[in-house]
Amino acid sequence: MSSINRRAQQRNLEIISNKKVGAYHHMVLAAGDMAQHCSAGNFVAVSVGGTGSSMILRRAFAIYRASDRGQYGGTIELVIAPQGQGSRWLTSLDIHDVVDIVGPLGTSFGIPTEPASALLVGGGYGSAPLFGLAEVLKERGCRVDMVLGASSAGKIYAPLEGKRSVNSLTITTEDGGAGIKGRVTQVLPDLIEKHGIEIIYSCGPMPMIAAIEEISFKAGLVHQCAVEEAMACGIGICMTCVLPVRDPDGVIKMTRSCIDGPVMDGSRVIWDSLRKVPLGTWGFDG
Amino acid sequence: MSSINRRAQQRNLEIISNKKVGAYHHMVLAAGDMAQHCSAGNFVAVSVGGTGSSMILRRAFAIYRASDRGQYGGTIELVIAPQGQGSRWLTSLDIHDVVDIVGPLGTSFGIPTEPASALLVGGGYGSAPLFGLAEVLKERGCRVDMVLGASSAGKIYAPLEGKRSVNSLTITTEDGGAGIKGRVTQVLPDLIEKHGIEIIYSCGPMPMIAAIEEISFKAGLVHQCAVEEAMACGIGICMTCVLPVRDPDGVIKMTRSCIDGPVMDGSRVIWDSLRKVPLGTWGFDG
Amino acid sequence: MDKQYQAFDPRCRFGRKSFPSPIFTASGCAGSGKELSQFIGLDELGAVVTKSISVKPRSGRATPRMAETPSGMLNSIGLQGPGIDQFLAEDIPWLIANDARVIVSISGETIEEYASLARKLRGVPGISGIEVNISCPNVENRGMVFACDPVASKLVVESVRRNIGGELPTIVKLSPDVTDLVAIAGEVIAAGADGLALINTLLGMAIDIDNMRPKLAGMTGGLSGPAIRPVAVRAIYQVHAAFKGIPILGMGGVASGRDALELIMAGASAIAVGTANFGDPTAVIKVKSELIELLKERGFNSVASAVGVAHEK
Amino acid sequence: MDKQYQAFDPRCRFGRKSFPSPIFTASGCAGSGKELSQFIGLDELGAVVTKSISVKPRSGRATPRMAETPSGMLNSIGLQGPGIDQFLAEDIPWLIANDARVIVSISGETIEEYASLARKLRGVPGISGIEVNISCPNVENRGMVFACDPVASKLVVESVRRNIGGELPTIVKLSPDVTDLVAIAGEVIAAGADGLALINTLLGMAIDIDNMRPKLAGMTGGLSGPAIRPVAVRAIYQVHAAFKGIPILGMGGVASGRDALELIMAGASAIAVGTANFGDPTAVIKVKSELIELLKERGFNSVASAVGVAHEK
Ligand SMILES: Cc1cc2nc3c(=O)[nH]c(=O)nc-3n(C[C@H](O)[C@H](O)[C@H](O)COP(=O)(O)OP(=O)(O)OC[C@H]3O[C@@H](n4cnc5c(N)ncnc54)[C@H](O)[C@@H]3O)c2cc1C
Ligand SMILES: Cc1cc2nc3c(=O)[nH]c(=O)nc-3n(C[C@H](O)[C@H](O)[C@H](O)COP(=O)(O)OP(=O)(O)OC[C@H]3O[C@@H](n4cnc5c(N)ncnc54)[C@H](O)[C@@H]3O)c2cc1C
Ligand SMILES: Cc1cc2nc3c(=O)[nH]c(=O)nc-3n(C[C@H](O)[C@H](O)[C@H](O)COP(=O)(O)O)c2cc1C
Ligand SMILES: Cc1cc2nc3c(=O)[nH]c(=O)nc-3n(C[C@H](O)[C@H](O)[C@H](O)COP(=O)(O)O)c2cc1C
Ligand code: FES
Ligand code: FES
Repeated sequence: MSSINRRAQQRNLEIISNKKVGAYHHMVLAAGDMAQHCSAGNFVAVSVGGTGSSMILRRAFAIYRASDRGQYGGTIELVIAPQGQGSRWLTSLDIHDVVDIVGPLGTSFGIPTEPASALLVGGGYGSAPLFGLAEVLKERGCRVDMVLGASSAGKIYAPLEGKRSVNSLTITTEDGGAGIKGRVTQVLPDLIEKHGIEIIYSCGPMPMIAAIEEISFKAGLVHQCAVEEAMACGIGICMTCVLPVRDPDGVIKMTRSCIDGPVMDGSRVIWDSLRKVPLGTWGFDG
Repeated sequence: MSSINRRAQQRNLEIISNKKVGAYHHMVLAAGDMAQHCSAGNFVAVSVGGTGSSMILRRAFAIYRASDRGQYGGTIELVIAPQGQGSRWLTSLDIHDVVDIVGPLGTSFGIPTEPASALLVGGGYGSAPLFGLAEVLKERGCRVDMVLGASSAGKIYAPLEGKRSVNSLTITTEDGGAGIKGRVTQVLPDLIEKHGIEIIYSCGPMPMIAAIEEISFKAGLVHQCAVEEAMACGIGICMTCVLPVRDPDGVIKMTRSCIDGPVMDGSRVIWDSLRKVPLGTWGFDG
Repeated sequence: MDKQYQAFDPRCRFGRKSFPSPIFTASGCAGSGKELSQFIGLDELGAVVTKSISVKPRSGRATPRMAETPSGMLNSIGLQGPGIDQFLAEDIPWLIANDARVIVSISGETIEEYASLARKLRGVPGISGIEVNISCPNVENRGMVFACDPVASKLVVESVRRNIGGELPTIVKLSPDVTDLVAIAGEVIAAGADGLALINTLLGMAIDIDNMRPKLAGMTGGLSGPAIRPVAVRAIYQVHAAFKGIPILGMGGVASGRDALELIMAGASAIAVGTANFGDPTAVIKVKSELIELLKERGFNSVASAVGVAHEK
Repeated sequence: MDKQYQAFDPRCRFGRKSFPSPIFTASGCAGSGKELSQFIGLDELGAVVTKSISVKPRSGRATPRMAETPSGMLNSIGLQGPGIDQFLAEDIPWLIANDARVIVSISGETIEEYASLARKLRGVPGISGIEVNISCPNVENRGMVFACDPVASKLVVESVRRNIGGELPTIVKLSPDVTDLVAIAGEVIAAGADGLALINTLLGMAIDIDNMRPKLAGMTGGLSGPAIRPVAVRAIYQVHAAFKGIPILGMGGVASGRDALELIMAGASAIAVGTANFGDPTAVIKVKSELIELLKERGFNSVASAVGVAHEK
């Protein structure tokens, strides 16, 4: 039985900054000691809408950065795309407003024990957890190259201080508004060869991750990805957030991405059966 | 067929003041030309909870004052008791927040064509519409005496400027915390006699109005009361806000308090059948 | 032809009648029409569906008649109304004079009452259809609601069809509170319904924990509003899947163009807006313009072409 | 004795078992118990009602398995679970070791599967009851849900009772999606149910208006959360009115002590919290303490004394 992140807590956190950056909002929360328990790849589950809201489920957000020192004590930072009702409510909040947060949740990116050459690939707000990861990898002596892609320039989230922690940053946009016109996957093979990449970390839309896994597999690399499935609870009790994953014994199981993820071994996910139950899955009954 | 207040409009109004006064909040809204259409006794229907709220129905509030001049153009003032979810949301709003309001709605207090001696009786926030009424009556040369009652002192709403427009003000509280200990009805017979009252205006809880009607009937007076029934729409389309009222032809009908009220002739309401359908009501089928 | 110059066709059709807009008011949620006309032009609606009218005047139930619930409300009005004669003398002429198309909703306590209402409506000039509200207790069968009983439902519809003639479309309004909605839909279609109205309210209750009694004088009431939309979508989807050719007037929690489109994609040919009118007197107009915008954005050039698209593979 | 010194009795009873708290977790809404135990002490609950367990392991349905709706959500998990054997080997011992009382929810596709689950559970040490989830498709009868069919419901309960023995209380969980809930309740009570669980989810659907398909992979799903509370209150009220002696585990949209009290006053002897756990992992604890506070404020000195008070005149 897998289990929930043991450091998870429920807390009311005060917003200390909420700024629009391109298509996103960068939000900083005074998180006290919650911050020191966060690892790159973890997420938080945020209650939205306030009292009397018709939205009854939490929303998951990747932790962009967590820092346990500074003026406000520990802080947690999020990068939020105002998409639907919940995220729009959240991004409309003011400084000093308080949000109900459960975190840190989920698995985190595994860090190589020996220095290695790592490629970090993010799509849209999927870049968020990669900057914290880059810092950790650099501290461990890794080479870190980064590729960020989005449909347009405004949807690339790449703050200055983030850029400092990588050896190279390649940007792709589908409309060509910034960097190379196209998708992240177009530039990966060259970068892998050029920088002698040994491990890929990815976060972004599921089709992007699936395409990265294909490249990673062909190149014989390790691929750690942060997946995103619709989550009702974020803490492992609802069984909505599953995807088909091959376990170490080779058995395919519908696996919860909130507690056995979001960070998973890309080679174990059955990418061609996403949103399906593949034939042969344990307990397959359809 | 009775019909909705012809001056009703739907508008987004800005809050220009929201102050706690005793147990209530006094709220001022920039109302533009809506203000000039309001008469004493009218109410507004306010949308509560904001986008994504689980509260789907408007809340009715008596118009405390409406003024069509001043720094902000026209203004409408409300006196709101934070009771349940909707009123608490409303009273928690800040200056410059905007509320969706439909108004003015409902009937207004009838004004005597000749100067008369009037007694205004309010219970709790029921005092709200009486101050505006008092001003109008004074302008018409009436003598105006007022009685306000509540369970405790904090629930008496009687602002200074309001007091100026009445000849006398009597206060009763059930706990004796202010004025006379007891209920408004205890002091009415004496006041009626002392001031030669010819007409009673009342607003407050339904049992209070019923008791006033009994006194008024015995004394042979005219009694205009503002009733309060749970309203889903406020504009006459849902049929939830009815009470049994005898029409001019003597027929008892379940009558909408939002468009044939809130101000009604107290002698026409079948007070002993409130919340019932009295035998003999038109279309009685039970 | 350039998409933006292509005319958009908002019409819908029930039986022999075509309606110029897909947005209607739901029965019992627009007063007599007059009240709402202060906020919206009634001619902008597909039709006003009147409150359900009975043979005799009805006082309706005692109060409280409503309770707000999360994203919904309960009501127990008890079909208060003036009876068919006064209704035909006063409400109908006013509506017609004010350019509203009118669908008359009828309710009875016996099959004969439905027949008699149909006879009175047959030949009334200016009305565009009948909605048969069968969510009423059948006094001849221990008060069991007609809509819960396939046989009684069928008998009501047959008798209405016999008495109304072939001109006026007969739309039958079903209750979702049944084990097998598709079976009941099948019965009323076999009995001659030209269309179905889905869904009526769900039976619900709320209790006041302070006075420790049901909040409504009538104890139970009908649950409506956004809370029930998923039930409406399911009901419409199931019935449309079973009877593709029968137009459905969809309703249940529609408060925006997105909601309306959801019901249309499930299989509704037109939409009635009920409870949302209470929260916003101009709701129908907003729903209509939002809906048409959303349809155009998705490349539809008519409402009809979006009906039931969620069924396609 | 002064009211504030009077001990408050929070217990409830199903069959031969007494539970120290009236607040349970609802089936399928607490994972294996382990996940929630990080936020709350499981021993504070009346019991953990497990997710419904099947004879064999089940993968459950494809995703998306959920959609948020106004004040509610739809789910279509498809009873994903490890099967009874692994469940008895792993989940149950963990729960017992962690001081949780356990009610095992069972689900089958045939009457024989229910019987076989009951046999496996008979004599398992440490469990406090069985909840029979009959909202499952009956493969022997064209997939018609057991709970929609009085005869099938009765047969399931009879076979469970026969196999489980008299020790463990058998609580039968009913679906509100039926024409006559009281009739079905009557059947399962006659078949030997010690208690009823009311209500399971309502069948609903949501459509994604962008990709124009149902939001759930399983097309329809179960509607839960505050949106359905009025239906739960009504169902509990009706069934309690008809069968005063049968304890009801009430559920459906409970997210606060006030909600719990509403269901108790309608006739529930205990309350299960489902969807609210997703929005707030400590929901059960808040519901419990708020409920007890509200009861005390109203002068009740036990949960039992408030059960069904809304029925009194
Ligand atoms: C592990 C994880 C990490 C995430 N990290 C971020 C992040 O860093 N920044 C960010 O902006 N968003 C992130 N999201 C998406 C976020 O949780 C919300 O789903 C998104 O903000 C849309 O919610 P809404 O309330 O605005 O939309 P609504 O339309 O109101 O959402 C309705 C429901 O659908 C679900 N839903 C809608 N879109 C998605 C989606 N793309 N993925 C999963 N569920 C969805 C919502 O969670 C909600 O339950 C993450 C999601 C997951 C699962
Ligand atoms: C004509 C009229 C004038 C009013 N004037 C005022 C006023 O000047 N100041 C003021 O504070 N309040 C006034 N009210 C009461 C007000 O409309 C709300 O009912 C009250 O604020 C409670 O709403 P809530 O959202 O806080 O409570 P909730 O418990 O959330 O309300 C739930 C539902 O019950 C209804 N309801 C609850 N209590 C009452 C009540 N006492 N009367 C009618 N419906 C009720 C609400 O309107 C709402 O639909 C008036 C009501 C009416 C009908
Ligand atoms: C106050 C009220 C009164 C209603 N009266 C009727 C009625 O007279 N006849 C009828 O068929 N349906 C009646 N209904 C049901 C609505 O027409 C509609 O089917 C239901 O409310 C669902 O739609 P909604 O969620 O948009 O309100 C009434 C609903 C409400 C809320
Ligand atoms: C995600 C989810 C899974 C559920 N799984 C089960 C189940 O396995 N067995 C069962 O009897 N009920 C199941 N239910 C129904 C709940 O136990 C409960 O009856 C229903 O959700 C109403 O309560 P609520 O509104 O508090 O959630 C499930 C509900 C949800 C939301
Ligand atoms: S989100 Fe609930 S189990 Fe993963
Ligand atoms: S409040 Fe709707 S008719 Fe009066």
